[in-house]
Amino acid sequence: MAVSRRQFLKVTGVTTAGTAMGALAALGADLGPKVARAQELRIRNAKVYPTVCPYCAVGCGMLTHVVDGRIVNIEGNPESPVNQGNLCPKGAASYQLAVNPNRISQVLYRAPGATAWEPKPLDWAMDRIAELFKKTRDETLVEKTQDGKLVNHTLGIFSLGGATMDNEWNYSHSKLMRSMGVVAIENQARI
Amino acid sequence: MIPRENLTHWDALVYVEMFLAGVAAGAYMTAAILELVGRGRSSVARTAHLIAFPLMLVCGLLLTVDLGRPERFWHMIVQSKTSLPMFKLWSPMSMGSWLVLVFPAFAFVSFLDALIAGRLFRIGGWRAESTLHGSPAGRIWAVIGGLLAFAVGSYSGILLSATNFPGWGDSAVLGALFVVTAVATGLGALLLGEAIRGQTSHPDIGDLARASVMVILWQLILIVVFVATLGPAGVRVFLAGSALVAIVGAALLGGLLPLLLLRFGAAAARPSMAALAGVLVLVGGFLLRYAVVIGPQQHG
Amino acid sequence: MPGLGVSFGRGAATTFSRDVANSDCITIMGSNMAECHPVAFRWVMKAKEKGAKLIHVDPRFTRTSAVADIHAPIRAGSDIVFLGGLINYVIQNEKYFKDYVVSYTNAATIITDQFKDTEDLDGVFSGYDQQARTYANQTWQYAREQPATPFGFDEAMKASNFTELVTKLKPPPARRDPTLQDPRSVFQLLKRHYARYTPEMVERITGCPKETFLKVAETITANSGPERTATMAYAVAWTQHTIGVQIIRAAGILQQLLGNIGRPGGGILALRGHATIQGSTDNPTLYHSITGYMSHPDTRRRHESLKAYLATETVPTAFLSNQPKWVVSYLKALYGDAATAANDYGYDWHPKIVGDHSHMAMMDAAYKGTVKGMFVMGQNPATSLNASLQRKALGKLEWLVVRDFFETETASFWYASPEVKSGELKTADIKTEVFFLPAAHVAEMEGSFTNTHRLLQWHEKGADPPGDGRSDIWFTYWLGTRLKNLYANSTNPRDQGIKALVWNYEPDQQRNAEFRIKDEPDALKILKEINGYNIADGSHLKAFADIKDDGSTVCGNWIYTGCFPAPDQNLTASRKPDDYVSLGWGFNWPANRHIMYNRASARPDGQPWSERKKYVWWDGQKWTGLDVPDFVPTKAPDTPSKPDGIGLDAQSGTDPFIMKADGKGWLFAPSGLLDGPLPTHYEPVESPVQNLLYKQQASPVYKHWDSDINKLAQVGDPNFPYVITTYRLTEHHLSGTMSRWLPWLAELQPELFIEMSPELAREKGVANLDFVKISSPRATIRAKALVTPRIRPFTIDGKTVHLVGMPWHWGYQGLVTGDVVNNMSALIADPNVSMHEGKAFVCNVEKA
Amino acid sequence: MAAAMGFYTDTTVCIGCKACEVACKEWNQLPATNGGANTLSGNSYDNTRELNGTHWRHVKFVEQFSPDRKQAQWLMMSDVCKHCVQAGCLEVCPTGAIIRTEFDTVVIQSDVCNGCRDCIAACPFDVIGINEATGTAQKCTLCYDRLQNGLTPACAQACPTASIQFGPIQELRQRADGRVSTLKAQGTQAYVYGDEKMLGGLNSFYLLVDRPEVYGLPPDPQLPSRSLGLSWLLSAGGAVVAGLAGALAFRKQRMDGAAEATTVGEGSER
Repeated sequence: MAVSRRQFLKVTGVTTAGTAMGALAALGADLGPKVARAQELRIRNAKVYPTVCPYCAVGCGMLTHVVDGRIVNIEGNPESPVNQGNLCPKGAASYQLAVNPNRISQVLYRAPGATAWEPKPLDWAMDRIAELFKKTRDETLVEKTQDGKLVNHTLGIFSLGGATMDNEWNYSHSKLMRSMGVVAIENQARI
Repeated sequence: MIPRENLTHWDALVYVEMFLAGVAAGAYMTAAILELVGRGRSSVARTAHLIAFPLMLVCGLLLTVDLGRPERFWHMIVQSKTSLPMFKLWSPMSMGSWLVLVFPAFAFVSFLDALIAGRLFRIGGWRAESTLHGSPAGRIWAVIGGLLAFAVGSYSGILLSATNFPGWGDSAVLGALFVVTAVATGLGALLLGEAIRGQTSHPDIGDLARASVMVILWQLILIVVFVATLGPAGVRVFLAGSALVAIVGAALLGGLLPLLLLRFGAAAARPSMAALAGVLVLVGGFLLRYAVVIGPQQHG
Repeated sequence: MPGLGVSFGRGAATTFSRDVANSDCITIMGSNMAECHPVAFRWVMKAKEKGAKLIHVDPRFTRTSAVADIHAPIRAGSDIVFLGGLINYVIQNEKYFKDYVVSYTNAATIITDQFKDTEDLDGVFSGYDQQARTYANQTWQYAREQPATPFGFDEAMKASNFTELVTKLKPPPARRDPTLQDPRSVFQLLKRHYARYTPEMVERITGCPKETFLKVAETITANSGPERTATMAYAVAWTQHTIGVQIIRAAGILQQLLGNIGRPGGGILALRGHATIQGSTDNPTLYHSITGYMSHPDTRRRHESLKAYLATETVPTAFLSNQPKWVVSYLKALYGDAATAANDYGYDWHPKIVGDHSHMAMMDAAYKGTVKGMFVMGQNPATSLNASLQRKALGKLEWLVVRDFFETETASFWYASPEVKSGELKTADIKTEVFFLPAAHVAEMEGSFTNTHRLLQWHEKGADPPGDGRSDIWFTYWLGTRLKNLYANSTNPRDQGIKALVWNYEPDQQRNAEFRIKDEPDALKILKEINGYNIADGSHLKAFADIKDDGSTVCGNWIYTGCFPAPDQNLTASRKPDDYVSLGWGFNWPANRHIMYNRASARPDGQPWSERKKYVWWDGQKWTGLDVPDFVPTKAPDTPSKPDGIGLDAQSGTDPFIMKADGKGWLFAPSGLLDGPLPTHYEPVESPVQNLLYKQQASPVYKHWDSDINKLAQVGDPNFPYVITTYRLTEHHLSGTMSRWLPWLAELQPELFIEMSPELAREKGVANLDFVKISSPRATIRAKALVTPRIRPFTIDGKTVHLVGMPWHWGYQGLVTGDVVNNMSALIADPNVSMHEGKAFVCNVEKA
Repeated sequence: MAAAMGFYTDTTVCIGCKACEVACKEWNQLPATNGGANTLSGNSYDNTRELNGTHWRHVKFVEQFSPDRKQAQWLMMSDVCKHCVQAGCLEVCPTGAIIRTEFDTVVIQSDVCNGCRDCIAACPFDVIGINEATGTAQKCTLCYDRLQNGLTPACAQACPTASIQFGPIQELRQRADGRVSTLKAQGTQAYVYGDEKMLGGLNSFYLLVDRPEVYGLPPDPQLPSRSLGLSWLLSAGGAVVAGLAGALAFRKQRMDGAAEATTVGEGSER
């Protein structure tokens, strides 16, 4: 066995030339036999879902690995012609954007003038938002300008955001807003 | 060798262990020499045997506690995956682990022998009148045990020099320095021990003093050699901060001062002097261990 | 993006990132590509590996400059001088690609005699109204032959059907001089316009050494022509200026002169900053346009009726002649069966805009109290331009809905903002009712993103979002459902829009089966509507040609038609890559064309300019090649334009820019821009130096929303002597919401810093890591100094001008926090697109 | 046994994006410094500062500018464990926790390591550190689990500019040599750091354009055992001298010693 051979060499090394070890190493004797130890791959039994990086606009392909309904890993998709598996540090951190203790998972509500948040049921919030939306829209809708031009719009409501959301959302959201007469619709894309 | 960001965090537990192991090894080596010159049953030899074993027990404990995962201390002796013995002659840490296991076994027998010589108890034919040490078998025992003690006294220094850590890895003299310090502190402990036992008239005190003088001189020479063999980087890490203070302290308290006491202070005659000299040598040895272990790490 | 749209026809990147690997010379300007788009940058490095030259023109020495062959430092805001200098170099040294320029651009077109250049009027063009600070573009028009029959808006209004309407709009052909010698030809006007943009002038204004400038000019021109192509990449460092659109135009002019548009390894790559910012421009959550880059109905134009709208907007002699089909099918998508020919397909229900309702305009209005309610989805205005103003504006709203992953600065402004912390505002006095709704991660919902080069890619849902987290379409769908219920019984005519709204994206039980959330609406139903379908049988539209103007088709966004041609063919989810164009991966609008205007990759006779650069060519029967031809597939190169043809029939077989009225690339822009037909250097609104080229200091038409807390610094104000530029880092994203809450990213760039040169640091007695105070007319903030030689002082017209730089990713929420850099920026904007000027303004720096 | 695999890091194409650092942490689920609440180092764009038990990849930044900026260079290098063929850490490891795998990479088995920390001092490259979470020494495993399953290591897969290349070591060395000659032809002084002459060859080697020290690398890394024999020899010598001294001191009194043996006996009989 290799070790005993080396022990022998070592002993002679000790008793003869002081730098025998260095010399031995220089001669290229390997200091450990190659051994294989089976490793556990944490995504072996995961379901894989193709996705796209949520950060910049390059559109890197990513793969989401899911075990028991929980995301366990997100990495670059080697198949994508856009990035061929590459990611930048942000893309590589996408997993932590999803699985993150600081992420808020309940609806928070702050009443006018209140000094703290209070958790609320999602349905309650949706009803309340719809109610406020209708109220403000009905109060501020302008049908005609002073000079008699038909406008059917409200400038009392402003919708901001969209460059980070799906095409389907951008399309349907602007559709809903315009059907309500909201024209002040904006996102990060001011170019 | 490049400057370090990652430290080994070998701190108090480690330099205390290295010091105590040195004392134990030094004392046992002294006893072995006595055995070889036919004084295996001298009070000094017995004292050495009474010291060595308990100290080594403490050392084993300190080393285990210092591990990141103490419950896995046995991985150093048995391969946890294959249950085969784990031994690397070319790894001072591996060798040291075995030494800390085997040497105490020998020291234990000598320890018992000393107790039996003191008529505290007997085990069959093994009695005060026929102790192991002082007998032909005792000589063989002392030789093997003495060699192990030598290894114990050397390996920690060699372990440090067998690294790429600036300061430690720069000199091949550390092992020699450590083993000689071990002998010096061993002698120091015996001086103290004998003095405490009040064997003032005892001629051995004189012998111990004479031996100490020579070993301390040798130790001082090695300290100089060690510093001389350090590269500029090595010198920088040692001759700074608390390490510098400790090294100078070791040279003065553990070197020059006891030299004067023993050479001109007629320590042989006055137990207080002998005791003081012993204490000083021990303090010096401890400071040296401290300096060598901490020096390179204080720049991390 | 008018910068590209006006020049070439479509407001988007002309090429795709992977094609950069085929370029011989890449000029990155107005972008820090290696840091902000590292993965697209891989293709730049691939090109470099093959021997391409990499040029980085930037005020700072960045991670992009580090791997560039040439780094040309220029003072922030002097880009048009540098680009104009290149244009002048190309023309003066006759380095332009003559065959390309004559055949494919409007260089030969003659402009009316009334047109006066900035050279004649010292910095403004003819048609400028000093009082209104606006331009009228009548004098910028093409000189045309005498019309045989009357044409135009009034004629079109007499038409009885859409086809006739379009025909009545067709003008007589413009006059051309293929020799390019006519002094009124675009080429000669261009030559004269840039004659003073000499290498010496470039050095005086930009601070870039003349030698470096010339090295850049030689390298770009040496790598353009039939055998070689050069590309340009830009990002928000070109757009975030009051002259942003014109900077991009200047690049468009240069690339046309060098014959680099529509060819492999050429083009202009717009590097955009958000996952689907292109998609949100195509399906605009933007006030000024309805889908597919069609103008939003506007009271300031002749849009009083559907007919008037079409008569105003339709371009009769280009592919845009189909606009009636797109608008009618869009209205059908909105109002369904309620939209009929009789009621102009509900055109009157559609709201009209009356002015600028962009982000800054609305936040200014909110600050002045006229906005009541606000939705903020995945954006963070509390850290946006003149952030203090925007936070105060939020405090004047009646209600605010925020959807995000983490508690953003916007969601928490009412208790965590600097104004509250400093006591300037009291939480109890802020009456805004605030809702925070947790959002879903991209891997927790399905839908499509459109990337920076128009590539639609579908992402699948892998898991449910935690707790009450829901997808974005879930929120909008269920909000819309609630609203329709609330209005169900209304008989008020003004509620017809919401009553008629088609809202049928019901959950698909089958696809929701494997998840906890069962009421997730069906994204595929929305995509089908965007793609378009026949009302009669619901069959999907396969191509543009399927879109009808008779109310028989629904099409939510015409430019996406073809992405979902059949129920079982969602091409945005197709994943068959190859080693280049990858037509089988996703869907690249328009019609899966990856390089737009690729007809120009062939000579006028239809053959490739060179073997090395062959891409799309005429094989005798049809156009063929590596990409989908951006041209009528069977239109031969020698096809003449039909004298009375409309649409593409009005264009010849050598007109590659099918979206432009004349089929040519526009060097000179007779219409489409509010600040002039040719890019002209104006200093940033806040600048320490005078405009050395014209009396006119800054853009004569930039926008400024004046208020007590949006004041501007005067030119050369001694209180604010330094140029400051703001930017992004690789390690963070935008305002930090998606990065400063992530430990792995937070640790990489944990603290806000200001990059300053050792020279300035010495002047100010500032050491590395010292805290410094940075102030602008709007605010003062604190940051640690990162003293680095990567920042250099500039010598402008003989005087030293210091520049400092700050990343703007920090805020008061997150694992790592820092002052909001945008507290210092101003609400000022480009007149065309209302983009702010965050890349060049002024500040002062003092040791804190 | 599989072919020897490793990393070839071409520093001339590194853009310092740190994707490798994050991809490594994501795959190996490593914690961030102080939960992310780190501090600005002030040393260019390097804030993770070092390789250690929780940073298995680390990007170094070196700014080289002359006052007039005529000389302007910003060197970047993604550092990692060198997976030495002659591995110092493996040599000293007393538990056998550190193994050479079938891919000729060097891996610390954290279920075996007992945290003695000898490897930390033994590594010539200052790569290894203690992961407080496990109490064991840790470093790059070259994604041993991914390799066994035919996947590319996380960092190499993420690297946008192919600065980090993974593959069979022989192939990588050829590629690197080709790159060196290309660069030399272009007038750049490039060389490979970590060829077979260095510790039998580094299975993670680098293409550099300046002295190793500039990148914080040792110009001539050695094995910890380089002077092991000498150390023992000197130690023995030291002990012998001390021993002789002792022998000399004690020999003189031989007779008293013999006499003393009895007195002790008598003494103890009283």
